[in-house]
Amino acid sequence: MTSNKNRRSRYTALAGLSVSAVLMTACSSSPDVPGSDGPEASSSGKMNVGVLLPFTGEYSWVGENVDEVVQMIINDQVNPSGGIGGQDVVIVLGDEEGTVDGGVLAARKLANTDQVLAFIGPTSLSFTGVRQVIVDTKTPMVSPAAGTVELDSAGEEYFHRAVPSDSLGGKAIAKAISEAEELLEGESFETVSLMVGDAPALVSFEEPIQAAMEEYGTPLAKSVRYSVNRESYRSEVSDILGDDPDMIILVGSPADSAKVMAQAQQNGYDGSWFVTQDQTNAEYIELAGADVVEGVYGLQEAAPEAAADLRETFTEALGHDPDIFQTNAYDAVNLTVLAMYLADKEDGEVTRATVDARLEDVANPEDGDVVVTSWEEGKAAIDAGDGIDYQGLSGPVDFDEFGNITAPFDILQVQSGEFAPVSVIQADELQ
Amino acid sequence: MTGWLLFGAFVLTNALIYGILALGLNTQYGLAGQANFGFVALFAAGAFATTLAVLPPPDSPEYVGTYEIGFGLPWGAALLVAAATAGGVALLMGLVCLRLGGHYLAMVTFAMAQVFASFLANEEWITKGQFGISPVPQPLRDQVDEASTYIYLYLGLAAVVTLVAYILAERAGRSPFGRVLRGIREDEVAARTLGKAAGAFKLKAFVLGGVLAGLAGAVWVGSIGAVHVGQFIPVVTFNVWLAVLLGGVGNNRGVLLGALLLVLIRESTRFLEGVPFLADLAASNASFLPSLRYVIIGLALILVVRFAPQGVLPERLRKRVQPDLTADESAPVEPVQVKA
Amino acid sequence: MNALLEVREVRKAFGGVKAVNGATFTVAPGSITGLIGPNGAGKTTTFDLISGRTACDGGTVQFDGKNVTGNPIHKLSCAGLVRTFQIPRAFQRMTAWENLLFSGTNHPGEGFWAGLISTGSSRRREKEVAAQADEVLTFLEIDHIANLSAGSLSGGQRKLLELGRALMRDPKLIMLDEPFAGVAPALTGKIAQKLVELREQGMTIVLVEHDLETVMRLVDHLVVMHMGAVLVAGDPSVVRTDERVLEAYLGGAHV
Amino acid sequence: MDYFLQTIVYGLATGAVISVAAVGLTLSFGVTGFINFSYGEILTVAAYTTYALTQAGMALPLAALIAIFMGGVVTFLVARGFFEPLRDRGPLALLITGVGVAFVIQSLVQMAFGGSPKPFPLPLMTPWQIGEVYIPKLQVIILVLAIVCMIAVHALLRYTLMGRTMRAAASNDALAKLSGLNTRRIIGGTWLVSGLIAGLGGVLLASSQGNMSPTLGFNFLLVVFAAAMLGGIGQPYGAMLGALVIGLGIEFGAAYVSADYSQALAFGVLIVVLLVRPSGFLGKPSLATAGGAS
Repeated sequence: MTSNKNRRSRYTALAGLSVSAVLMTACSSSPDVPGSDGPEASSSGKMNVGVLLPFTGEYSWVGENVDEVVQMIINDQVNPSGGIGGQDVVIVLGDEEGTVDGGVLAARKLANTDQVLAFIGPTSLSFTGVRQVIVDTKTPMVSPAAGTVELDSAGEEYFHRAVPSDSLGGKAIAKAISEAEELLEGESFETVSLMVGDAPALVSFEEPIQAAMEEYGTPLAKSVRYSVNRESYRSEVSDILGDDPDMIILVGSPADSAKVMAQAQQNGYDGSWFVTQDQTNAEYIELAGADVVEGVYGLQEAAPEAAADLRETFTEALGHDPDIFQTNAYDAVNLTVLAMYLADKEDGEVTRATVDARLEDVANPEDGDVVVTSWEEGKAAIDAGDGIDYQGLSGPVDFDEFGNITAPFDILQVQSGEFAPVSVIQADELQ
Repeated sequence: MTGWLLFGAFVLTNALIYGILALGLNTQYGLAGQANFGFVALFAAGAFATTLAVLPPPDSPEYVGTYEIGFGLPWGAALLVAAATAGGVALLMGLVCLRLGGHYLAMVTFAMAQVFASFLANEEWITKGQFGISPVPQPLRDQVDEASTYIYLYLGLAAVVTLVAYILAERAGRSPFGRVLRGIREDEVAARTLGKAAGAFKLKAFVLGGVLAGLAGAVWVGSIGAVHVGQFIPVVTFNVWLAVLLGGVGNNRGVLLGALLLVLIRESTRFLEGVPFLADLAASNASFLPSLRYVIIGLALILVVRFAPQGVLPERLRKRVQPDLTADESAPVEPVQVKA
Repeated sequence: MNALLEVREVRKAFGGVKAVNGATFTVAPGSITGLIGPNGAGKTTTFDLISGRTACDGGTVQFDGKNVTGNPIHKLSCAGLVRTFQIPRAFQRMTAWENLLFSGTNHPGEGFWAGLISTGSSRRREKEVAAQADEVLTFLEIDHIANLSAGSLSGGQRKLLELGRALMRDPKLIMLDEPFAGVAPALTGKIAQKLVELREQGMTIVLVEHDLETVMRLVDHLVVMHMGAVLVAGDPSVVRTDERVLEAYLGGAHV
Repeated sequence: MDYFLQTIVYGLATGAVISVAAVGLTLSFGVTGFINFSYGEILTVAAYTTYALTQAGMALPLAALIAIFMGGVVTFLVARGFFEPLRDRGPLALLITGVGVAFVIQSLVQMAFGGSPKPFPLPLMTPWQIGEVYIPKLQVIILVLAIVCMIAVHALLRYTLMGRTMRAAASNDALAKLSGLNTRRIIGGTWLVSGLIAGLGGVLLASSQGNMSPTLGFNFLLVVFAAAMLGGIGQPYGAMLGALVIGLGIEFGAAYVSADYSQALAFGVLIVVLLVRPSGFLGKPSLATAGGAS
């Protein structure tokens, strides 16, 4: 027969249990651990690189595209050539599911259990949450996809990306439209409207474009936010067409952009479109249909002339035209592995701190640096004791103090079924 | 080694948060028979209420970012604000659907959660919408310089809140108030015939469930230090349902265990790439293994409902002892039918 | 002595079918009143109208001097008018003991906060209700089923538990919906004897029943319904020989 | 004025796409009496089957037919494998099982085809134009198909033996069993027919959108529920009416109120209907017992 006393004792037991669980785990974290989170991956530790991108959910295609390039460079180039620090580099995938909480858990797993030396990723979708994990675990990141303006000045350490900020991309679009005679095949546009999808990766374009259009003297006629993943955008489209614009800037996911363009064409719209990097590739033309996208303008980070043939060898190695974010992934992975290699050579140990420090040395030009555009060239130059200035597919890849890159932009247009370059906007023109 | 412990501590905190959510849903469904398929809305209400409460006001020196509302309250007050806000949203939700039962109530609450989600996503002056709010000040963060020890400290804080939530839910369940709710769950008409105003009781249970979800929301925001509308999607509701069904409908200790099992199942799938034969299958399609996680969660839902409707720790019968406030239990009751 | 329950011109129609068409009768305090009539006479519907289970289309119900027409079930129950169901509606996944405790009247512990903090008054009331439940168990001689789940009880045991739950309400008037239906003869006698004991203690009882033989011996006052209205009411011995009753039951014996 | 007319046309177009799926749902929900959360995934399966077959070189019409058949088969197998064994466990157990099935199918599609959106192999049709108002040709075809589908289901329920037995099983399963009807076969038949319609709905949805992703069906599910419930469960005409009302609601919401809240508007309609008149426009109260105490 149990009584009041017994019930009360059960509560105290439960309370004791949870408190002791906490104390036990707390005191077990060895006090001598130097500043960073968990033991430093000393040179004897495994050479793990974490790919922190979405592999499920709406944006799982980002993870798939980037992973293909990561495997190509690390498994086909780095490891066969002896790896780093005498070991193979191990790729560990972390599915951030395109959400904040998924990103935090995946980042924690990669940083704590896999002791990764650096993150390839994350995306703008999960950056709000992952930012805290990066700072706590002091793990450097090089994102091939995060254009979010949050990264513009996130911090001096850890944060790097091989994709220009949406604020630069937005400014380039605005410049191209307002100086269309010179940059867009001699066309000219009076009424320009903007459609932005209501999702993390897209909304960060909105303010930069609005501000730049103002600055360049052709303010937007209308700016509309549409909700993503809808079956029908007919009303949003006819709302925008109310001012009968001759140019619509469309910031959206590939699937939604294809729907909007098709439904606009069915609503009698025959003006021009300007899309962001996500849609400026062959995959999008196939998705939306060549006849719908004929004449559409887009932009991509411009590869320097020296890398013109680099794009061919990359396309050959891939076996298909590069998909969305694959060129940026090429640069992000090369920067990371070369920084690891340089850290091993110069500092004698490959740790998060040394890799983070060496990223700038690899990317930014110092006098006497040799320009390199791939792992082989970079490795050879480091072995020969030279400093290196990595330049890749997404431009010269030089970091500012916040880890952002500026890049010249290629403006392209769909001509008879494929994107053809039309003009170039130099990086300094956008300052 | 401490890396694994650290990740373990972080996952345990996540499990405690799902535990508090499971206690909340168990109070609404397990105790009062209200099938709430919009539970994530209450979780979101708690999370955003906490965020706005603890954020330093826009005019204060520590202001960072572009959010528009911040009260700079201490975390203790923020917990109360979260519980009150989520309780308020639960009151609104409960009032609207008192007249419905079974799967119709499930359908209406699911639709209401979607409406609440689009409200949160669109009202950027409150939630910063798709931009999200980060960083959000974490409790006692400045007391600890070491990021890793903070994880253990936070685990302790989460454990304390979970204990409070457990005592709250357990006392409600065992008290005469809980007995009336269980009667209403069994047969509302009979309960009314015996003089109980069923509507008012169901509403109170709904609000208590909301309060618990609000607490979970607060602990959640504290653990991540950021909040974004994209976190509060229907999958969360179904995860909490799985925790309650797996643990044992009607048994608070059972649902806590169910939450732990849920999080362990979910997080263990992050280590699948270690499994040899799966690795080469995954080589062809990078999202092969991660989507396997959702297959496993889906299968778990199906199998639990079909083969273990009672869950791991089924609800106990309250037996008669010599006159004492609560009776102890021994033999489990036969299957608690998951019925309308 | 005025009536405890007065039913005047009560009406209810279901889509054109007049189930109850102006039923009028009274129930004296401390009496057992039987409500009988052939199938379809409107007994159960009248029963539901009085107990608030179904809303009246017209007429009034006066209980304990107050007009309670259209009051919700739980208010009527708190006022002292408690009904049972023909098919007992026990709380399946609770023990018989908890089924009884459930019905405890004005229990502070059922308040949200009082329940959580388990105030002194709540604990005291719980002890009183527990004692009352013990009394009911002993009175109905069903002590042995206290710790069994209601779902596992036999038909007879459930009937007794249903009666027990009503008694826990300290009712002024109990309305029993076919208390003897589907019950073994031995138990019928026992239930009838318990009802008589209750009447001795001053309880007022109304019951709807088909088992005329038991009803005739048990009740003080008989109300016979036919075609939705009260045909005749009075002392069982008088009503028994009333030829209108025979005709109603035998459907017009002589043509 | 044209803007108003144009919004009406678009409302009907959006309604048309919803209606086919709604008719299929109202049939299965009407007879089996529970909310099937995996219904959306059948649309996704049909859309991806069409895509896979056309990628393998098959002509679109044939691929679409096979896809519709696949919809029926998958629905039938899911029902027999997962829903039938829980027949007597009440609608909530079935509802949760449906959620589990939805997770499984959605992830299997993603494992098989990857996450990136796939185009629907149908060239864009130029719209008719009357004055300033554009009438999208494809959606008109879909509307016609929806009407044909609704009439077929109505005829099936009203005039065929199978249809009458379905309605009998719907209104009172026990009674139907007593009168010797093999309810198991009838319920199986219902699943198959509603699966075929869902297959058609999936193909039409993907063709109307022009592309598909693994979450195609799940995102569309709640709108289809709103339509089916608004129209009254088990009523093909009701489902059609409900779909058009929801379609108009979404487009007018987007055009005149605010695009962000148009989806929430459709859910608002569903909530009000369930609270005020759970049996919907044409539904019989008995069939859709809200059952406060159920």
